[in-house]
Amino acid sequence: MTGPKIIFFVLATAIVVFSILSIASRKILRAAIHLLFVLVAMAGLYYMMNFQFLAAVQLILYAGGIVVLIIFSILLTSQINSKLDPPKKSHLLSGAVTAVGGIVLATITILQFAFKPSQEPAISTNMRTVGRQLLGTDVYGYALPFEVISILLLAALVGSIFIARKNKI
Amino acid sequence: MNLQAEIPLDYLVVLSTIVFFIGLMGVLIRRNLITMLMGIELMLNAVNINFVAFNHYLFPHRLEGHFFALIVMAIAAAEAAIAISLIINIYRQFATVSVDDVDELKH
Amino acid sequence: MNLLLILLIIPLLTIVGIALVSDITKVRWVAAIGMSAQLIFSFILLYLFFRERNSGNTDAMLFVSAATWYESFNIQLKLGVDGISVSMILLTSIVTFAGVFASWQVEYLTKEFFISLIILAGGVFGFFISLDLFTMFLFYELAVIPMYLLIGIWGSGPKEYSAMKLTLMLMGGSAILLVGLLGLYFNSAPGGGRLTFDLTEIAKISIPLSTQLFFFPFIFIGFGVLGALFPLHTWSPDGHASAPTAVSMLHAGVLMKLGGYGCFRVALYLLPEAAHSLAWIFIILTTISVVYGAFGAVWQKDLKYINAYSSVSHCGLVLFALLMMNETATTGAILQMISHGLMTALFFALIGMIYSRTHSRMIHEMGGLMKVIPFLSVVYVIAGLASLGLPGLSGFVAEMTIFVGSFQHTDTFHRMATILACSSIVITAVYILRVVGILLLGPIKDNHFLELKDAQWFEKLSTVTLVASIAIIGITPFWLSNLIHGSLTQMIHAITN
Amino acid sequence: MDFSYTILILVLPFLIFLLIGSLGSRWRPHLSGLLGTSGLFIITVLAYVTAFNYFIHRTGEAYQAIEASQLTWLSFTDDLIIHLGILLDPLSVMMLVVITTVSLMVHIYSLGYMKGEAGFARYFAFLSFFTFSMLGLVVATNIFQMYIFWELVGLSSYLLIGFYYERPSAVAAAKKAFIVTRFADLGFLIGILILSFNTNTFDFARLTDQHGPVIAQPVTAMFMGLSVTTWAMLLIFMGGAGKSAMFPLHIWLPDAMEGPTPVSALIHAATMVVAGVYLVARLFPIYHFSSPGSLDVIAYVGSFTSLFAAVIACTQLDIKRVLAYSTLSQIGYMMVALGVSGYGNEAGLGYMASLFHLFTHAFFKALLFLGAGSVIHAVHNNLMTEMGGLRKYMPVTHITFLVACITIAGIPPFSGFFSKDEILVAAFEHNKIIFAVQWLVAGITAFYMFRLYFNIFWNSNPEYHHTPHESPSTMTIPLFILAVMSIFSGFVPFHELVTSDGRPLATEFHPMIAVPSVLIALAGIGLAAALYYRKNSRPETIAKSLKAFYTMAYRKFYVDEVYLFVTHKVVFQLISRPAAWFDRHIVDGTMNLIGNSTVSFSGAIKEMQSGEVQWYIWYFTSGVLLLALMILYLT
Amino acid sequence: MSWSTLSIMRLEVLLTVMILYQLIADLSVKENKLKVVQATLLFFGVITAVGFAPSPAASLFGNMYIHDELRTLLKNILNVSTLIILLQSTGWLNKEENRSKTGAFFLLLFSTLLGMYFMISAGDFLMLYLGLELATLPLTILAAFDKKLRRSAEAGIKLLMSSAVSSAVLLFGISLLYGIYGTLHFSEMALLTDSSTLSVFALIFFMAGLGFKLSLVPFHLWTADVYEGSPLQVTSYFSVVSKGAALFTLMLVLYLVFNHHHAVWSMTAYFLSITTMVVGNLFALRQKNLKRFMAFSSITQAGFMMLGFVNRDALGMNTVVYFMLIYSLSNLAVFGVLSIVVNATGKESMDDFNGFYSTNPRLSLIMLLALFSLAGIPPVAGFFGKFFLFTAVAAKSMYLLVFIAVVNATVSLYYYLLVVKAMFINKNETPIPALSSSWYEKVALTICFAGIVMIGFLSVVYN
Repeated sequence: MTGPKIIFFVLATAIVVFSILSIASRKILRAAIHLLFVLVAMAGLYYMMNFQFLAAVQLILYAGGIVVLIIFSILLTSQINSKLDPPKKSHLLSGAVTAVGGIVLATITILQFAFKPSQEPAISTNMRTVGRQLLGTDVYGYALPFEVISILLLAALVGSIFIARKNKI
Repeated sequence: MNLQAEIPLDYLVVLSTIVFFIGLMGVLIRRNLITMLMGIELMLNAVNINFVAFNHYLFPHRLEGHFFALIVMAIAAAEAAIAISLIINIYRQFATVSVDDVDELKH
Repeated sequence: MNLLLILLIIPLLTIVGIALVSDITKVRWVAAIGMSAQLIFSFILLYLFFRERNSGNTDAMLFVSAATWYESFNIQLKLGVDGISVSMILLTSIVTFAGVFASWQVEYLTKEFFISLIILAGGVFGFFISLDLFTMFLFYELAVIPMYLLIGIWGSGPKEYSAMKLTLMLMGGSAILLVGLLGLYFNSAPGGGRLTFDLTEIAKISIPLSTQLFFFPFIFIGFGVLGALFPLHTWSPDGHASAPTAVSMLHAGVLMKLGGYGCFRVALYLLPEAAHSLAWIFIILTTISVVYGAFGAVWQKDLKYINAYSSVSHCGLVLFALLMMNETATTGAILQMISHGLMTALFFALIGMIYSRTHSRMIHEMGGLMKVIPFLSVVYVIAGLASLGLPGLSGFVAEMTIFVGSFQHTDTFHRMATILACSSIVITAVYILRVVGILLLGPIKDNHFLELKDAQWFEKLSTVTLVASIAIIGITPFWLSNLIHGSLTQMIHAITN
Repeated sequence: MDFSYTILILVLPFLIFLLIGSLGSRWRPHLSGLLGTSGLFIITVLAYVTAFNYFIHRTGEAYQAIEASQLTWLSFTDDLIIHLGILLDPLSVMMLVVITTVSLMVHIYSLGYMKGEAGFARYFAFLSFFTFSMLGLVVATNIFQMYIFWELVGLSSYLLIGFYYERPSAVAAAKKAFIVTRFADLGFLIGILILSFNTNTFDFARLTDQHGPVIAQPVTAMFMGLSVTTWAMLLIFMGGAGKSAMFPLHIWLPDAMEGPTPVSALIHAATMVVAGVYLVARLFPIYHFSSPGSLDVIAYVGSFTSLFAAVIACTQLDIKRVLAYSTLSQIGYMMVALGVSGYGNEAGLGYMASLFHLFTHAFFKALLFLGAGSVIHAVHNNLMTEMGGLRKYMPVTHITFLVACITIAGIPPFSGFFSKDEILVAAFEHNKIIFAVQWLVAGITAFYMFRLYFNIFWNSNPEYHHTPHESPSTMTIPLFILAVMSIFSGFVPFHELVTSDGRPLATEFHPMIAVPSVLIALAGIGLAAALYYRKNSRPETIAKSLKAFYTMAYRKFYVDEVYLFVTHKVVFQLISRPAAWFDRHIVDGTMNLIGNSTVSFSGAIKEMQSGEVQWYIWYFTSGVLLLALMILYLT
Repeated sequence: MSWSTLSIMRLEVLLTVMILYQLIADLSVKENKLKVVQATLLFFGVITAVGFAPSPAASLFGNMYIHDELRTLLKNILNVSTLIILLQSTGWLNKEENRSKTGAFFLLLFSTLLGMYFMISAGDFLMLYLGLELATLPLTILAAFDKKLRRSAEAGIKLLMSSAVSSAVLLFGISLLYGIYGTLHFSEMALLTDSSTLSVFALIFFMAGLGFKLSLVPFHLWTADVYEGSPLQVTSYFSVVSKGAALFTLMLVLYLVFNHHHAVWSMTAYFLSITTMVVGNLFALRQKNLKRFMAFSSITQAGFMMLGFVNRDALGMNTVVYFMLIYSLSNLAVFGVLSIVVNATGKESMDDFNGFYSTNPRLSLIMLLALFSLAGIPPVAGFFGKFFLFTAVAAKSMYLLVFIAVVNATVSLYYYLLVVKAMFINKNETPIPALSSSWYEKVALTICFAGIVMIGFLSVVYN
């Protein structure tokens, strides 16, 4: 039982347990916190796979951004310590069937498959390469998506403002 | 630190699968729009695990999965923003965020 | 420039003309002139056809012209006529002509009425002159769809229901037909080479029997629905009952003929082996519809229903004769199409005119009309006599040709069926004379009838045209039967071998 | 000898019909009458000329059939072709004479009888039309032409019976006549189909050529135990039986008396009703050679009908009906004669006799009807109980009527005697039973005819509303002419002219048969005189004494009721009504059911669109999974 | 970034400029937005025109962006449709309460259109996904655009939730594909032929993601609600442009990338088309609200489109595109008439259209033709579209499928005729008053009308 293994299992269990909690807990704010834990644990996973940059983004964007947004919205829309009414039986049942069925089906098919690693040498994932590729326009350069994302974010921004702002109808 | 030696890929993929469907479960059963949103976030993250894992384990010679994960995060953020604005909009119109009450359009 | 195109252009121009002019009388006259031109041209076509034949041209199809339309599907706009199509065209133009005058008094949305009416007619003309299955199908549907509006808007009684039912059943039929046509298309080049929708091309190749057996029912039933094939005839009574006069005329007179024509041209001609092995089923069905339609008519009380059922019976006779697949019977079938077309059109025209006077179609509410509206009554009697197959009128010629032809069949089953079918002539006599007796003869039922006016000029024109055609065919049938027979020989030869 | 002018015999009446039919309503009525009559006069002359020319030119010792003219009307196949033509042979020529004569008489008579009727022009148009179609029938060169005119005759009969179309009874009678005969014609048609299918020809020439293929090599195919030819010939006879009102297809004839009386004289006594006889005579060789069995059937049917009708005639009160039934019985005689006849010279006696009787019968029966018409015209009533003692008021009618009665009773030397005598001879040689029946019938005939006669002209006269008077000369002249003909037509050398094979045949007088028949006739007359010469109670007592039988006979043995049952109960109630119902509710119902069930189904699944987004998502995801599962399973 | 790059990506670039222009205009121009609207229309007209200018095929950004004739054609179809929608939406935008929204409306609309461009000319799954999201997320806002309407808000949230899940599913599929093929680039993927069950599994997930936008049964349930809830213009945008983009993308990916899996996807198309046609029909039968009605009608039509996918040959592809083109025009014609009516009266129920012909003959005539075209009645274009689709299916001799399809076509005729009945046959005391349509709307309708009538006869269009 080496270190990484232990860490991985810790993270994995954390992820599963907390995600279950986050969809199960009847205190909405608590659910949000559970979600936060899941996200953080995932950042840990990324870090273990040498994707420091990604891990960082995960922490900043998700933990720092989305969860906060969610919590704000919670505060805007509902009382924190009021218990949410439990899910309907029908929903619970059908949802469970689907989810479990999905897990089984997916897992079986995935485990049947032997993934074929490529033989080419790995490239380092330090900030330099990441940065260069992120703005590269040639093969495996991600300038175009980067630009498009900007437009998407712009649209999202305008849209959210448009919807959320109160004054004008 | 290198995970390949220690943990087989399947673990990660299965993990992501589980998380994915847990998220789906959340979407399906929770009656609060915001918690549904959380479920969706879970699903997206599960997918991210896949991308990253594949990239790390199988195709380390490029960063496709890595960047895809990055993009997904960005989009998730945008999605969340829009979602929340819409939820607030709903809250204004229906004075609730319970999804069961948002069923005036039907049949 | 093919002269058959004129048959399409004239209606088109007429429609445009109608669309342009404004007030009702102008609309009527434009329609009348257009359709008269069509009628005249049909006669010219007949003349040209005879001249061509007499000059020794023995091609199966005359005036053929083909223009590629959809290259990739090898769809062509291929036109051409033989004796059969010419006679059908003649029928169509006569009935349309009469129809225009019969609907002279349409007041509500006159413009739209005539436009849809002429679209219908145009579709029929297109159907009869096209030799390409695709265009054929196109015109087929084009002819069917205006019925919905025509019945729905200008109809009477439960018109929405009838219109919807009629349209859906006919369109369903054409849908089934479509499957068959596509099947033909994809088997049209068994030895490789280009697939084609071209009738004459497909006729040349021999499709494997199994394929034929698979597609024959689709095509035959598809067309059969329009030919009022039992038990898919039920659109006909309701549809006819609700339709306005001219529409019933065109529909029963012409549109239903598309069914028989298609059954012959496509189903039997292109899939002969299958036809031979499956004929018995449909012979049974058609025999049923011949007798059963007649019996159904005996019990009806509404004039239009009576006529609708008698149409079922007569059109059943058409399909019946076609299935005998010998020259005489088929000639009879075509003759029957024409004769039935004319006389049923006449019937509906008269019913419309009587209805416009007495405001009733229930035979028991009327009586003694012979005294008050002698002209219409006499014409009605003539129509009735034609319908019960009296010599000297077209019905006799057609039915006798059918019976003699069918009885020439060497198989006892077919001859027995023929005898059954023959028995319909008695039943026909029963219901026709019943109507004549109740409706026209006897004492005058209602004193309001005393003020009734007899036919006006346009009504006379409309009815006389039809009566004249019926009588001419009935008294001098040989030219028509030769016209048809001449074109049949090759096709029948192809079918039987 | 060129007979091409005979075409006029057909064309003229048709033209007259068109002329009067189209314009008659515009003219002054009697103009149409004159036109029709004069036209017919020309035709009659033509007919006589034709007959004369034909009979004096005998090539060889047998008359040959001549096709005067021929045109192709419609060709079904290369062999089966309908020609319209004129066939002249002794038979058809004889018919020409009969038809034109009687028709002319009736035309003249009608000028007086129908005066002032509403549809005067229409009446004459119809008469010409009938004459046209009847002539066309008799000169037909092939069986299909015959069928065509057969139908046309039926139509004109329909039109003339229903002449008073505002009278429901007339309409009903016309309808009945048409439909019954139509039903018989169905048999005729099928017979033609079978015959033509086997022989592959319509032409009489080829059909009846006894050395030709048709008769020489008959088709041996059997169907249900009978040879197909027998089937064909029986079915054709069915057609004839329909027109000639043989039992059981006779029911339309008595009702047909609803028509104007001259019409009854022309169509339902002299000409049309004998078309059946003509038909059988026309096809006689085939009957005789190919299916002798059917000849026996004809004989028995004829014999039964004659007896049956005679019995009924004794009980009827409506004088026209009495005459109608007597017509039936006389036609029965003719049928018998054909049935018992053989072919060729002496054997063909019956054939000759039959047509001879047809010939004479035409005249005296026409005479009877016209006389009755004149009586009715005077009395305005059909019932003999309302008549009596008319001899004083209308002498001409009385005398002529008496002549006719004597003739039909078969008292020598009047024509009826000769023809009937020949028939009895033929029957005697062939079949004793039938002979016995016919002999008896002869007596009954004499009885009911004189019952009629005495009741009308003697007996006690009831009080008339206004005193009857003799009819105008337009009516009495034809009576007179016909009377003359009925007396003398017996002396026509018929046996030399119209015979089965065209050769003359020698006939000798058979006292063994003639005497008894005359005796029984006299007996009948005597009985009638005893009962009806003066008004007395004997008829009632007799009627009472055999009540059941009397009422049965009076009710025409309930045949009408049977027909009524068949038509109304069976055809209408038991077939048509269920058929109509079935169509509405089963066939159409199925169609509607398909539509409605679709709609209701769509209503049933509408909860799928519940409006709750979570369910949408659930459908989505489980849909994906199911799809994946399915595809994975299938690949 | 060279000039050639710009010229190749001209549509995208121009559209981006347009978006920025909208942003600026919205902030700067306060009053008389009409000018902005006109300018936008003009500008977009130019873009559309530019789209037709020929240009060489090329692929940029390391095959992330592919540009060729076919894709240009597809984009042009989208452009034309969008242009028509814009023309039709002028009336709506000029309403008082919408004046302030124009900027946002255009911005969101064009960004979605941009997203669709990228979907179509995506060279790898990253761009595809990105384009998809860019085409979806702003649409959710547009669905909720009528802020004062509850149903609009509901439509927005429903669309967002379900589309988010669907895109997650799609992503899951993509991620697995990535794991299997080791690349996300179409060009490289097309070379690899892996037929493992996992790849099938992933492919299904991917198709489901697009099937959602295409609203195939059972991924369709959002459609009706969103169509009904959204503003009319947005609805027609959904039903035509967004659907079209999804269809084209699916088509490109399946034909170009997963050609070796054609057995799988043609079978999937087989089932999906059946379920879609049937369910769409069954629901459309009962609809009274015309927007909802059109939703189900468009679902059915999507089912017909899937028929084309049964045939993997060029024939299938051509017929699908051809059908989509005709479908767009017909649908736009219907929505054009609807928008005129709705803007003027706010009536969108079928019964409100009773006696429509008596007051507005022209409009109802166009409506009639459009509906016939949707139903596939000659001589209007729809007939040809359907006929060729069926031909494509029959070419694979799947006559059972053809039969089911034609039966469904007949059923669909039923409810289209219901609308016709309402307009032409039913009487109405208070019919919709005679409406005057603006110049823009006239142009839009004329284009549709001409298209519907002519296309069938001009075989060049197909070729």
